[in-house]
Amino acid sequence: MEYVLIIISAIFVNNIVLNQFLGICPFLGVSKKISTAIGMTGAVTFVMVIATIVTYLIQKLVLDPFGIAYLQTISFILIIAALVQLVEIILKKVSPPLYQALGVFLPLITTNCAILGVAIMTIQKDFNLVEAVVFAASTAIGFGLALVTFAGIREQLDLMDIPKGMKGTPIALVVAGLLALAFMGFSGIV
Amino acid sequence: MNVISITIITLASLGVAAAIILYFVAQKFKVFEDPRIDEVEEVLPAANCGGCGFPGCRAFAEALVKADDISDLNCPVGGADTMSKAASILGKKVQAAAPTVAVLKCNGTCESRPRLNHYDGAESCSIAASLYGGETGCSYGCLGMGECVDACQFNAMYMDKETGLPVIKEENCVSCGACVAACPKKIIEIRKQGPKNRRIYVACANKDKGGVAKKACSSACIACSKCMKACPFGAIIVHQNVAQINPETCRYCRKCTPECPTGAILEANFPPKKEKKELVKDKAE
Amino acid sequence: MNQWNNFSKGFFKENAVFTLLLGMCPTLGVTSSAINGLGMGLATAFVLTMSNIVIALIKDLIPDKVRIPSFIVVIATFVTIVEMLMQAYLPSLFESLGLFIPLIVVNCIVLGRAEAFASKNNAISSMLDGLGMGLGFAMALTILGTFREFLGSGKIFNMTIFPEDYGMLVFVLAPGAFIALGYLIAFINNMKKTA
Amino acid sequence: MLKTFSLGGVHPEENKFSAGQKIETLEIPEQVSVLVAQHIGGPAEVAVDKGDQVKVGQIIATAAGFVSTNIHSPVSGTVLKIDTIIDASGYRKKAIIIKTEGDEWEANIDRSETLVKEITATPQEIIRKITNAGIVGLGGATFPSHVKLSVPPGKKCEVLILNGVECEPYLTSDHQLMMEKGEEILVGTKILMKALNVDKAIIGIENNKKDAIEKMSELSKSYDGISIQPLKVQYPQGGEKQLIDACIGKQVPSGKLPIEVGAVVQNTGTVFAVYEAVQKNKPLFERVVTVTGKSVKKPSNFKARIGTPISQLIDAAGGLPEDTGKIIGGGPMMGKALTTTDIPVTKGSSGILIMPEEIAKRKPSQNCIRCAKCVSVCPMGLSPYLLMTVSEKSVWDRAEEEKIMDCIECGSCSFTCPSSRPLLDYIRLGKGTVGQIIRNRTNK
Amino acid sequence: MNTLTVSPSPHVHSGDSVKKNMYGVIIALLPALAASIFYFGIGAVVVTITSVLACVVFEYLIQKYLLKNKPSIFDGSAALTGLLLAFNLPTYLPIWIIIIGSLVAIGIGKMSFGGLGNNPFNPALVGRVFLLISFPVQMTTWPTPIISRLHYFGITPEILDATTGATPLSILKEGVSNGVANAEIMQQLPSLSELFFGLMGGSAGESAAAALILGGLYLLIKKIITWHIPVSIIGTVVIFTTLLKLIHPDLYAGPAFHLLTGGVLLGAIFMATDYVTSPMSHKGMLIFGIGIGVITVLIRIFGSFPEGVSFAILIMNGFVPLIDKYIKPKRFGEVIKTQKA
Repeated sequence: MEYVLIIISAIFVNNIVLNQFLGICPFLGVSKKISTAIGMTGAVTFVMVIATIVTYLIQKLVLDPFGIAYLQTISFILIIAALVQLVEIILKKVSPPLYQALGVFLPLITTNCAILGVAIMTIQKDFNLVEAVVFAASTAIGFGLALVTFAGIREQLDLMDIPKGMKGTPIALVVAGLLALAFMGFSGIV
Repeated sequence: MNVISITIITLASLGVAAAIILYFVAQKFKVFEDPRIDEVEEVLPAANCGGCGFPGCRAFAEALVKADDISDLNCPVGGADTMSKAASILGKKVQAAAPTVAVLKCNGTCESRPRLNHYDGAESCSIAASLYGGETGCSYGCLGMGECVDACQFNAMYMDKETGLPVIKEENCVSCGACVAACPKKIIEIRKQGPKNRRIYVACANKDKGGVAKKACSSACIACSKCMKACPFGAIIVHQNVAQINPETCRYCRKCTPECPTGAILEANFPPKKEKKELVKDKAE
Repeated sequence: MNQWNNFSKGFFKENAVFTLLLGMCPTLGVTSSAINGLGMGLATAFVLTMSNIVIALIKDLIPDKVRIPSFIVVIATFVTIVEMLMQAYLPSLFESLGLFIPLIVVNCIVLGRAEAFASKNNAISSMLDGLGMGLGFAMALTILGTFREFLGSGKIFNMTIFPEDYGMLVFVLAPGAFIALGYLIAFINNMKKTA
Repeated sequence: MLKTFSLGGVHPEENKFSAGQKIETLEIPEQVSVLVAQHIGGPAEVAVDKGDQVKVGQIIATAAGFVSTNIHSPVSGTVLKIDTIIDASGYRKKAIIIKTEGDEWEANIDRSETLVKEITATPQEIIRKITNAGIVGLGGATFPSHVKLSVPPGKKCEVLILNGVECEPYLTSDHQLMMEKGEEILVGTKILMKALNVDKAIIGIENNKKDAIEKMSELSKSYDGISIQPLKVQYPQGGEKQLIDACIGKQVPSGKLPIEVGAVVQNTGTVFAVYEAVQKNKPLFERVVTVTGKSVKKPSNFKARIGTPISQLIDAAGGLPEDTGKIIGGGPMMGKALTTTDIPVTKGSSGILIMPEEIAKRKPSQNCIRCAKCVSVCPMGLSPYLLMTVSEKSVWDRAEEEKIMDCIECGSCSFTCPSSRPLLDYIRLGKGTVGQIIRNRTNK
Repeated sequence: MNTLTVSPSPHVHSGDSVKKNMYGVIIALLPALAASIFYFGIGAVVVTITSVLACVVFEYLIQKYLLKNKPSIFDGSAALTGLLLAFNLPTYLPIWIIIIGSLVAIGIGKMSFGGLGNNPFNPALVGRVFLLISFPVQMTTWPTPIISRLHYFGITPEILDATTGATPLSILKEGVSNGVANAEIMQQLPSLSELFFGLMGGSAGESAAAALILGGLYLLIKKIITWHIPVSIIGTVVIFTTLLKLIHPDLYAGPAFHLLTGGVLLGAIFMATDYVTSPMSHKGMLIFGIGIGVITVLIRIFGSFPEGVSFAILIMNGFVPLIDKYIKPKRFGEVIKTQKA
């Protein structure tokens, strides 16, 4: 039951993008097409889960025992940066079309605050390893849900005549706002 | 001391571990991509207009890098300047292509072409053209709904409300050919800019016989061949009931223009006629 | 003149938030009040300036291949310093900014400026660039924070303008952040077009 | 039980003003303009010269290739010239212009009205006669009939379906033909059944022609294997795929021909022409044309020679009304708006519809309100709103993905749109462009 | 003779128009409006007039001065948005809040996207939810029917206590969270027949089930809406709540109660069926409706908001583009393909 609560909370109630304001850059950047949004979700999920596991282990096995918790930020970001580069290299070889589609945003996963944010939140919330993994995965799914829904709306808006002043980022932000408004309905479920 | 050393050791070992893993993975999954593509793309205008015949500047850059001989490839937007830059990156030579500009091969204004019916379909030249010949008797001329203007990315065209025809702003035109592709009647031509930007061309595309064409439009080419006879350089031919001036052989003598009974031959950017007559007189004297 | 330009471009012409659309997460996340916006903006400005200086100084020592990780380490160091300082001297602000303080490290502007400017220019220019960009960012956050605080609770920097009952709570919450920023950017875009 | 097709459809006002009007034979015009392209496929090649004397029924242009047909002289007289004239497409097309002198027919044509029931010709002979007689689909599509009758190897025709639906509002030519020449149509059906080697034929007739259903049912009792299927009034039931679905409940797969489900569809008018060609040796040079409209004085059904200018038909129906705003060749849903009244009758002219000015003009187009009415009326199950938008924005790959090529251009979407959007205009444009893209791709 | 008009086919039109549809929905809302005025009196009138007027005026101003389009306020869509917004507001709401709601509905919900047809979210609901979150106190102060008929602007403060009450759903929610036994709560609630005729506290237009159903039938007969969305929403709510009732009869209220309260009918018949923000295919509509039903019940049972229809519709509005992209109408000729495969 606890896991269910974590999952529902991470996906709907405390949605990482719509409620926590993390991962906004890719949310606004890679959401022009549904297909790239799905690809990005995959990449983020992968990196997020792995990063959470590795940073969790580092925190528990290295930083805490040595009493150097203040190195959290530096060491976490190092690991994440390395991981992202790993994914980038592998993706470039294994699936060039996906690599092309995600383009510049793969390196940006490094600076995707959602990844680092989740890694830090896991430590703050004092999860055990399994909970951490569940939390990371469902947060990524929540990210994906918001991203893909958002991409769907943007794809549709692309075919419509949006007023000149609102085109591009402004209308995207308004849509995100309204989506967040709708998702507020889930508040209190957990 | 201890804290500092632990800090340093931890960070260093983390960094080293990451570096080693990355190095091996990078070796294993190496993908080669020609770095020159990026360099060439950098010098292209990034208009992605498709004027070069490729689906965007990146594709054109790839084509340039791959091609052994880039003399056929030309970026009309950037012109000779861009091409020479690109060529220098690739260490290849480029031939200067003559600058070109779009011209409209129709002078059927509202006045010269009486309207015979009223079009009530969707505002689109292509739709009207696939439906029928047009609101006037000329089924070759401009339909006047400005699809070419919409296609132009460079703000080089506008619709003249008086004449109902599009006007090309030469100073903005980069001759990318988007309007040519957009026009369902194919009455826009990419033509050599000519010396001092001067051009002589036939502003008509009507392939009907003279009588029919004349009835439909008072400024139509009626294929009377007078211009052909007047041309001392044989630059004019009449093909399918329309006169055509070959820009390669035309010497800009302007003898054909006054011969045309319907005024279908247009001159661009020449000094006013009077001056020219004086010049002729001067020479005669 | 050139140096002035390095400094001033961050305010309007290349404003990180309104023009370049970078650093969206803290922009939206912490601007529920003007003071939070200002605090976050200044913290970012500090990190940006310091890391720009350091990177400009050490840029020749770092091999090209590992420059990004090295930049990140430099940035992370300053972020940790800010974190510690704030925790010690401004505990209430630290509390309300929470997670977003360590997340300065992944703010796209910081790394973006390091990569685009500091790694190519000298220390003085880089410092001015970082300061300008950072203060521009702080300005944007303060504007947005003021806007949201005003609409949301009728206050500006905690000074009551109209009774809180009339405030639209939604502007303090997530949806209001997105919507307010959306219209702010639309407004600025239109200003730019007419200017 | 009334059957109908399974998806979509609309029911426009029927306005069959000319229903019940006996088919009148129109006076032979003084001069005819016979277009050489009156069918889908390559234009026929002109086989006469200026000054030649021709008889009624003489071939004046020969088929150029398999998908093409012969064209016969509709009058006797002298060929004045071969020139271009404006046709229904609004463009100038090549035509043979003949001045009428007398009414002398080719000798082998049987001009009597007697019914010839016995079918002596072999299947091969039947197809040859149909080919020679230049018969095309008379419902408006003008697809050469002999091509349709040539079942491709490996396929088997199981049922012949006759289209007596006439789902277009206003038009009544097929209806009247069934009322007056029912017996001939049934013999024609038998001929086609023999040619196709099938023993089952269904004549689909919409329920707004109760008299025709009764009459044909009565007559068909003496013809084996022919049954009448009354159908619910629903446009576009006359569409080939819709009619097959309505009559035998099978759906032709996307991009395939009716023979895929074992069906061949012919229009009743075409079947009558087949009867005349096979039993009477009479080639296709005249047809029944409805002239109708809200303000037309005398809505009528005429038997007119091909090449007659439509102005003559309009005059015979009481002249062009004062308030004319639009003249349509064909029905109001799929017909073509004409630019002049000098256009000649062709093999595909099923009717001339004269619309008053106030209903001829379209209402201004508004924003799409996504009411989904176009989706629910589309007989092909497409999303017209989306197809229009992607065509307008030139997103061709998306248009192809959304199966724009399945559109049958019935116009139900534009008809029903509350925002009066020109849906079909753009879809047709998109269909043309996507078709070109697909052809280019397959050619490569 | 006039110059002939030439246009592509078809040359006839059904005569249907945006106006007809919009006014059709407005007509269908009239019985509910009448019921609302009957129960809530002046308050209902004030709220409705303010909201409709404000929406129309805002739309006109935005079109004229910001978008510089030809104003199209007479197509009835702005008035409809205003009416629907009013139906979702308590009749005690101060005028300035109603005006803010109208501005949000029209300005943010609709005109930011370019006007009618472009908005992904239902404008009236955007306005409503915006207000609900911004002004939680005012938005949940419900007048008691009939007693409060003559009261607006707090004219008679001494009997104010008698004039405000909670909605049945909030009573239920409150009760459950305070651990009051179900039977006891039930006694405080209006009877089912009272619910059916709207004798309960609540938003202006959502109470009278009978009037809403009447309007729904009108829409169905006029073919302005199809049955898919309302039936799937109502069906899902009924099935879901029946199941819950069967599992825990003490904890949950039955399906009839859920159906007749908290705007399920208003949402199912009038809000979710909004053309612009609902899916295009019938299959899509069913999915959309089921989604709304499920989310509504989830929010009611587990969430912090007592009703939830508005949120559920808005959330599903967000999914409409995805539904439209992946759920296509049944294509002609598809049947055979699947049979073969």
